[in-house]
Amino acid sequence: MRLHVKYFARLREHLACAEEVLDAAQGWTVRDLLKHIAARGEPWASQLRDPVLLVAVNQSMSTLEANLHEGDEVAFFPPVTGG
Amino acid sequence: MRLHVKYFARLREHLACAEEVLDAAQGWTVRDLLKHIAARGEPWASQLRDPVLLVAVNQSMSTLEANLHEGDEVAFFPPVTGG
Amino acid sequence: MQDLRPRVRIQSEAIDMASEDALLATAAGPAAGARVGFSGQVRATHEASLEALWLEHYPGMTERLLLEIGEEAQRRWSVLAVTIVHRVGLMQVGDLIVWVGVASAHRQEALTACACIMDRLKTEAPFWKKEISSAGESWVEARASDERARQRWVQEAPARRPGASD
Amino acid sequence: MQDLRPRVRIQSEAIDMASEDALLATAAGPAAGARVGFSGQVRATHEASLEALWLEHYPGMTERLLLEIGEEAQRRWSVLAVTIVHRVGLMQVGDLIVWVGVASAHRQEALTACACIMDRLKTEAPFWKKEISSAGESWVEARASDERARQRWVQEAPARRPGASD
Repeated sequence: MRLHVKYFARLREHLACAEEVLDAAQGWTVRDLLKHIAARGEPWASQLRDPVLLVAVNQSMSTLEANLHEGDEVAFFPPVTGG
Repeated sequence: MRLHVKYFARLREHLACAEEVLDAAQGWTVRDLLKHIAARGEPWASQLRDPVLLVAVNQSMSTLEANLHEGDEVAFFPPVTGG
Repeated sequence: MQDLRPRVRIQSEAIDMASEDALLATAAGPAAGARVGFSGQVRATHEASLEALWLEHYPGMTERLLLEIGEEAQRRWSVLAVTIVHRVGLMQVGDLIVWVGVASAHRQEALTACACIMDRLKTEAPFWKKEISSAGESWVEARASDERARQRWVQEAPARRPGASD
Repeated sequence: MQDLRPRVRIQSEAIDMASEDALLATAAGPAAGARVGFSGQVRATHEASLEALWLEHYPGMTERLLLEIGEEAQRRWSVLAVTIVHRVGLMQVGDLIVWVGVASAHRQEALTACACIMDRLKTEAPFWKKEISSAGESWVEARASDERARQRWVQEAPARRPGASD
């Protein structure tokens, strides 16, 4: 299944990547996706291991246990600092 | 001693009096002044007996026990409703 | 900057909120990250069709009391600048009666100081409203909920000795 | 009137507070006795001379989340109208970053709803600030005090059953 993955702010800068499209196996959770991306080596490994990282699936906040589906938009970003 | 007495809002309307200058005896408290004015009969008596009435001496909120002095400005008014 | 006195205005002309807010921002300076503005306006009542509102005040005492309320709020929450503008005389539905502006470094101080100023203004400042409607004229009664709102701030404040004359 | 949706805007242009406030007043109608406006602006920092602020957001999710925050505040405090305008892109010291306006019949509802919206916006809406100063560029870190402020509203909310249809 195809996933649209986005990165924001500090994370986007360190990865030098704003978004990408990935092919994933059926039944993956957000945690499986995270492991898959981290396995690319640096800077991915250390950036995606950041414990304060937040994740949204289809523009709603999500946990690592959420199941992913065809066409989902998954975003990773640091704690927010607007307003 | 001379006192400047002011009445506001509902009280001013019912008394048909916005302000007056009164001669008072030395040593009077606000309560003495109030009794003196109420002794004029109606509408003064019932209007000044109103238990929610507030009093200010020289533009600061006061109690009935406060002592009055030459030239003091004494104001009587109903609870405030601004803002 | 914190030593700036509150700006207090009683006026019969319409309140120009935008220029009051600009003055507040200038007074507070570049350290002000937050600004809260409260606008109180003449609202339509359900009971009778309100045609106008008449607002009377005690000249002199009002200015003095609003300044005191503003200064105390400024000290208590270390806010950078305070503005209190109150209109008197004849007003229509939708007109601004009062505008209170507070500027501070962070948002909580400005929001709290603004709430406190309004609660004290409503219960302590010598203003009186009269409603003029199709059913006639009547002085607005004080609301018990306003007095309860004021008590929030009194209880937190240092206790005042009742001493001789309370 | 209470069914009016919150007005939510993300824009790179300067925020025109006066016209936003006028729109809010019109939307809320003549029953609105109180209006509270919160202005957050780029403030001068002491550490290094701040030259500019860069604000990035997550298009789509931001609008959706701000609408949700506004709608929940509207329901919870029965306020008449809510506006949330947030700027993104490059800003200077003194520029407005965010303006939140709330209109209600009485003042407490508007003040409380405005505080809640700002606390949630600061901790939940996907915006990120980068400070550009003489010392270089750096992403602003989240503040623990903002997270504590958010918790006030979560604890007070009615408990939600994880059950069937929530």
